[in-house]
Amino acid sequence: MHLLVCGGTGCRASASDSIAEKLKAELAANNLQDEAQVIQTGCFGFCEKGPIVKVLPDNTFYTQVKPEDAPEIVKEHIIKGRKVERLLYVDPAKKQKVEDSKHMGFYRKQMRIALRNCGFINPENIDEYIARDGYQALGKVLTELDPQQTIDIIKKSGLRGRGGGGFPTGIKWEIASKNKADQKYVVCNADEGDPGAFMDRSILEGDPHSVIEAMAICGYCIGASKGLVYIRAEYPLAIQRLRIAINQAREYGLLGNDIMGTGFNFDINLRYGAGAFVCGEETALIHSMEGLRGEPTNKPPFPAERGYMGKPTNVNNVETFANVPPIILKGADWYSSIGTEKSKGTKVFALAGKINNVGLIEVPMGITLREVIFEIGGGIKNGKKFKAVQTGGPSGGCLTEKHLDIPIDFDNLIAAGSMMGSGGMIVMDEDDCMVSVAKFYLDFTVEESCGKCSPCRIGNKRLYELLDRITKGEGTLEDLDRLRNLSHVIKDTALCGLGQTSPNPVLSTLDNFYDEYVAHVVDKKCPAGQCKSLLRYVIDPEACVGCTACARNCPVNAISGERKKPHEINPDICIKCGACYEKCKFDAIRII
Amino acid sequence: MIKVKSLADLKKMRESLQAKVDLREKGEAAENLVQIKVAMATCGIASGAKVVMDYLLEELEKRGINAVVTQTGCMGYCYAEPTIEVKLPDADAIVFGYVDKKKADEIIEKYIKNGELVDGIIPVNYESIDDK
Amino acid sequence: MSHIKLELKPEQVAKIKEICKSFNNDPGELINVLHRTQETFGYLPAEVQEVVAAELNIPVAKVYGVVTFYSFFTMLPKGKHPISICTGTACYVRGAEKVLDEFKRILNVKVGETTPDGNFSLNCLRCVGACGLAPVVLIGEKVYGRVSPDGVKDILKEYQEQQ
Amino acid sequence: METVKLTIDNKQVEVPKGTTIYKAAKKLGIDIPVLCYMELHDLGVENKPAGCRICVVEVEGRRNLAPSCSTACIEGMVVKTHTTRVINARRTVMELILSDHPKDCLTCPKSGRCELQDMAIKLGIREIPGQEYAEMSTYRKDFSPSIIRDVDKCIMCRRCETMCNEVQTVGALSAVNRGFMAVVAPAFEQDLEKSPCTYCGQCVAVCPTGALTEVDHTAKVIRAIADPNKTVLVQTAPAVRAALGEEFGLKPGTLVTGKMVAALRQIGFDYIFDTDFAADLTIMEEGTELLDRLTRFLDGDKSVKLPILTSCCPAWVNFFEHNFTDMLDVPSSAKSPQQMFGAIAKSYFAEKLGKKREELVVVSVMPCLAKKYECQRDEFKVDGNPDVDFSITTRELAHLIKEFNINFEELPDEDFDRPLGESTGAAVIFGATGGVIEAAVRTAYEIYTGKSLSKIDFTELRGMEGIRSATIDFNGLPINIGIAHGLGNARKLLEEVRSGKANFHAIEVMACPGGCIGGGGQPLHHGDSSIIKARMEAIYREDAGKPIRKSHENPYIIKLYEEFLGKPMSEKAHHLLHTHYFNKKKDVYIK
Repeated sequence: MHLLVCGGTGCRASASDSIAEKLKAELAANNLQDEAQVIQTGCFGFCEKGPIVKVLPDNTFYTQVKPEDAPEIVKEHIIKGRKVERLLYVDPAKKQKVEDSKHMGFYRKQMRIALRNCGFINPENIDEYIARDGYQALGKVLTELDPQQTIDIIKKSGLRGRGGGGFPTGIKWEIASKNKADQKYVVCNADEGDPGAFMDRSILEGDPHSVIEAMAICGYCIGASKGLVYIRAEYPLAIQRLRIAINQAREYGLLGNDIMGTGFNFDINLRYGAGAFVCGEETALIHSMEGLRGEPTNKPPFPAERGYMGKPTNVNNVETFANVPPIILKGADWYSSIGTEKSKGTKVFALAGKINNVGLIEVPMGITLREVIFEIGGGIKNGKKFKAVQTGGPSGGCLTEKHLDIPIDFDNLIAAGSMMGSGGMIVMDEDDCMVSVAKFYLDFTVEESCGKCSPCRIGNKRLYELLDRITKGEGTLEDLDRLRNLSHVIKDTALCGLGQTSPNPVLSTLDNFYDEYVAHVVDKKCPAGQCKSLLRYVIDPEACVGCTACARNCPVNAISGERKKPHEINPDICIKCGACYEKCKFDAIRII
Repeated sequence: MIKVKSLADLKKMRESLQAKVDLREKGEAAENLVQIKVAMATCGIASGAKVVMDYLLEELEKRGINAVVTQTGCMGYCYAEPTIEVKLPDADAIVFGYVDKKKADEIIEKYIKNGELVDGIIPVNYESIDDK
Repeated sequence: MSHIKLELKPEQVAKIKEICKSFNNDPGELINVLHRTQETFGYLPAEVQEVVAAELNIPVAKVYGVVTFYSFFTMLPKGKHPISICTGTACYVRGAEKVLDEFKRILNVKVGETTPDGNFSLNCLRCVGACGLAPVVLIGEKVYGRVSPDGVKDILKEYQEQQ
Repeated sequence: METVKLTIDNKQVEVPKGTTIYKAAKKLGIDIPVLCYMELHDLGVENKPAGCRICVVEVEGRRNLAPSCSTACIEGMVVKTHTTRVINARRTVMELILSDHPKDCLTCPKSGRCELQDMAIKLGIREIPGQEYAEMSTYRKDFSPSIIRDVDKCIMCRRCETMCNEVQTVGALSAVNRGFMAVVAPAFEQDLEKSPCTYCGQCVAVCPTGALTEVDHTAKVIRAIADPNKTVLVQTAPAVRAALGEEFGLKPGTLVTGKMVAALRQIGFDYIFDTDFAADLTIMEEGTELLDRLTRFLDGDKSVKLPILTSCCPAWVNFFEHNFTDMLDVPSSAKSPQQMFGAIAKSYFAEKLGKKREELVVVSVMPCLAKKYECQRDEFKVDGNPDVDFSITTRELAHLIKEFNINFEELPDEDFDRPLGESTGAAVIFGATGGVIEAAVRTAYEIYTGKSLSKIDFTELRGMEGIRSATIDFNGLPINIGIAHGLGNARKLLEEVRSGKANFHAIEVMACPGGCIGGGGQPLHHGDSSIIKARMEAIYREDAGKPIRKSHENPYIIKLYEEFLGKPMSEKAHHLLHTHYFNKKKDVYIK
């Protein structure tokens, strides 16, 4: 038997270490150390109910275990084979105790469709993909379905674009299929530029064939024989694996002419991005593929009408494509049974920031942020307090405590002032200053703005300047009004998606953390203690013993005082380097 | 060169490939064939997955263990990279996190040789597409 | 913008021509051509752009317009060991700025600059997608994860000792 | 034609499918303010990057505001052009643009004719919030011989880029950099002088702000006039008289030849001459060269280069020196009228005056910016002394007239001085596309056939189409003539010639759309191409009214040959009136 003790950060904080010790001691005391072993594991992702102990092989799942429960677990469960009822997990919905953790709802939180093969197959071996039903979907559409029937399946499945906008994929394909032209193109947008999002990279690195197969299916539907993958040059491994995959597919005759003897021709080439976030926008992406500056153009005309080289072009992102083959094989009804009314299927998120289980997760639409952050993500690092989660990258917004129980889907996130974006989720804790976070994103947008339209080129710069002033304590209440007006005008007038969404981090922090802004401009204080200009180092005369360590280490001689008497910091000289704070052994330096 | 000339071709191919995998899993050498997958996406490689993979290949051979080591994509546990999945015959696959050479050695010696679990297991917490 | 002058040798010109030709001298392949050229030369000085423009039959102003649009392209030679600090969001919230400051302090250069000995150049980039390891630093191709300001000195030592 | 019906500001309108909201509104008499947008209808040029976002309007059911310049009307669309939301957005965007724009309006060369200034007035901008701490994007200033680039004032309307690349295919300018520092500039942000710029000035002609302006020589001209030791001659190009009036509020197409002469005399020039005289001279030389090549060709001389290309346009000369370096011996070797005038003035006329060339200052008034560069070319100097000292534009002349406190409208009509002020109708039409070749045909025909033309007007050579061709019957010999205006059209035509697809005997090329009347030094048309058309009509009106309409009949030209040059293409003529061309293609293959 094995006793698995969760060694995740959350459980450790709640004494899982000593539980393990106790269990080991108890087993030894009963001379059972050969019968059962205690193993510390990684996070179970269920920190809310931690510490967790799981008993194998019977999959018993004990929650909120305390060190003093160890004797009972050993005596009852290990020796007598009776489960400790009071520690069993209770299903909140059914109000029933769960004996076998395989039946726990928790384990259904994640569901892998787009990531179905990631971590399972060798991405550099097409045989492993084929063994897992690879290219069956392509074969099915080519031999059993006509393009419109295939489009109907995608439409019926409710699949929406995973790149940010959430446009229904089937409708997009249908439009492109109806535009007549001698040549059309299928483009895969793999220019994943949101900082903190890496799901497309993971799919291309872990399961490149799924994208190739889906592009071919799309080509068949819209009547295109050429596919292009626009991929970030910053992803060398993904490029390499995709190249290998394309070559293997060509060798097998799954790309090229007369695929599977059906007369359908399709081949794929790669185009590299070169470090421009705006190229995630489809018109900019197309210009970039044409060898031009990646500047967006006004839509309409949409790429489905006039895209790459002026021809009808269908652009989808990596994750969208990765969903296509399972939909074809398992049917539209299967797919649409997952998710919420208007957002079907699953979504891959990249969990990052101040969260324990940084990682890539795939969850059904409709899951709440709370489940994602506290259950799958294992809660906040170092036991800090959750403050906000940023979704949608630089185009998204910061969601707070009050949004934790909203079911995540395209429309709910927009209603909450953020957006799905490509699926980055950056978790922030109480130490993060929301004005600084907004400034961070604006810094990004200013750098990544293409410069074509004035609201984005100049407006975002001005937003950044305003935020910078606020973090330096130079802002005024009027500045907050200006921030808001400017943000609304930029959203209203900017040319492309980048500009139209760039003020979202400002607006959402203004909405959700207005007090924090006010603290910066009125009280000239940064509640999170992040804004250097607003910090003040002082010495607590009660705690100071006059050891002079601070004065000796101050690089600008801002500290004075007699030996063995309380010292003082001259705020006019202090450069807030924090050297005194680190040197003081008596915790006498305060940051206010 | 193999060419897939029709859907029937492809289906046949899938079956034989699956059979091959089955053979690998349940065939003659089933009692002692160990399957190991190393997550080799960017994060994994950056945290040393390649070193671990090389080590495993070398050591398993040296220690006379009949094993197949393959690379695979991201398993999603970025916080615990490098991660590897070990599947012993007649057992569920288990994912280990934070694997370095030392850990790999421990996994070989304790888990692979004796079926003893070791610290650092990552509980798999998702449903695969095949479950539904 | 300052530009390093470079006199092209005939074989260098031949190399650029060869790259352009491998893309059929197609102006639509400009970005791929520039990628390959930068791989070869390490950077894209004015003269190189002139040759690319002539070969692809497009105005050199347009080539320059493209080079200055994409942050991946540079007209300045990089250091022997190019250092890139990821300043993506995940790295930012996990303290990338402090790591960057430490690099700046130790090397005494600003972002975008190269040390006088040509050993290190310092740059920022946005998200290499290794957010699980935040904050992340790249030196050449090598990725360093979970870098703390204190660890910067040790990382640099690896390269300084190679001298 | 398929049409759509929509409502704009509560008014119904029906427009062809694909029409933009901006144009549909215009049809209703609603003038939506636009800044970056520019359409030169008669030239088929449209610049609509949808970048400035001033023209935004509210469209019912749409999440954000729509740029009216580039949003097509849809059936049933409901558009509002001046809601509070729109007005606030427009004003805020304008404040943003101005926050990154220098505020030196008082001394800006564009002041008073600046579209950005006009927009600020129209939108009632009184202050720019946060200006004190707003960073501005700044760049190095670029002074070329013809054009000043002060791109701190660039608002990224991209009009210059469109003209330079799409219309002229010169490719000197491109959008460069990204974001806040994005701007239009030559490669490597070097000076225009180091670029393939032809100085056609079309960028200057369309720039809405002071970012692109001409190099101003008026101060130098005034100083020369004030110098008692200098005799100052002025020559005026044919296209100037058809446009100068616009600067004084006169209707486009008003001819102001007499008033212009009077004004120049009041300013204090010693001799008021006419470039038209030199145009007639050009015809004598170029026409003779054409006939010479033609006769040799017909005689079977394989070395003869045909077609002959006109060479009076300096931007065109610059263009082929950069782009058609394999064809440098194809254009006529005849100098441009400006330079022929300078050469004759500083030789023949100086002799007549009994003065040394250094004592003469030749000023030209041109519709052109490339002329400023042309008169500085080394081959047009004798011991460092240029044949033409200063070239000023139509706009600069207007400035001078205003500065000299002259009431232009009230001026009497006066006549040019003799001998270099006499000209024919053939010279006047040099100002419009097709005019040079028509003038050449008038003379060449009569010389070749020995017959007098029954019909002087060759309407088949006139018009606004970019590339035109016609065959003129030279008494049984069909002469194929090609005409291109706009350098992009010239490139197309020349590429056909190079590839052997086209078979012409003579081709006229003018760099600017419409010819010199649409030159980069003319009063700004602000995107209204009907102005260029009106100027063209004026040019042909002037020709029709001239007593002599063929260059070879100009009595002073005849006299010039008798007294000084001998005959066309004589050795002296060759020395003074002909030139050669240089390969200016940048040699990128440096060792």
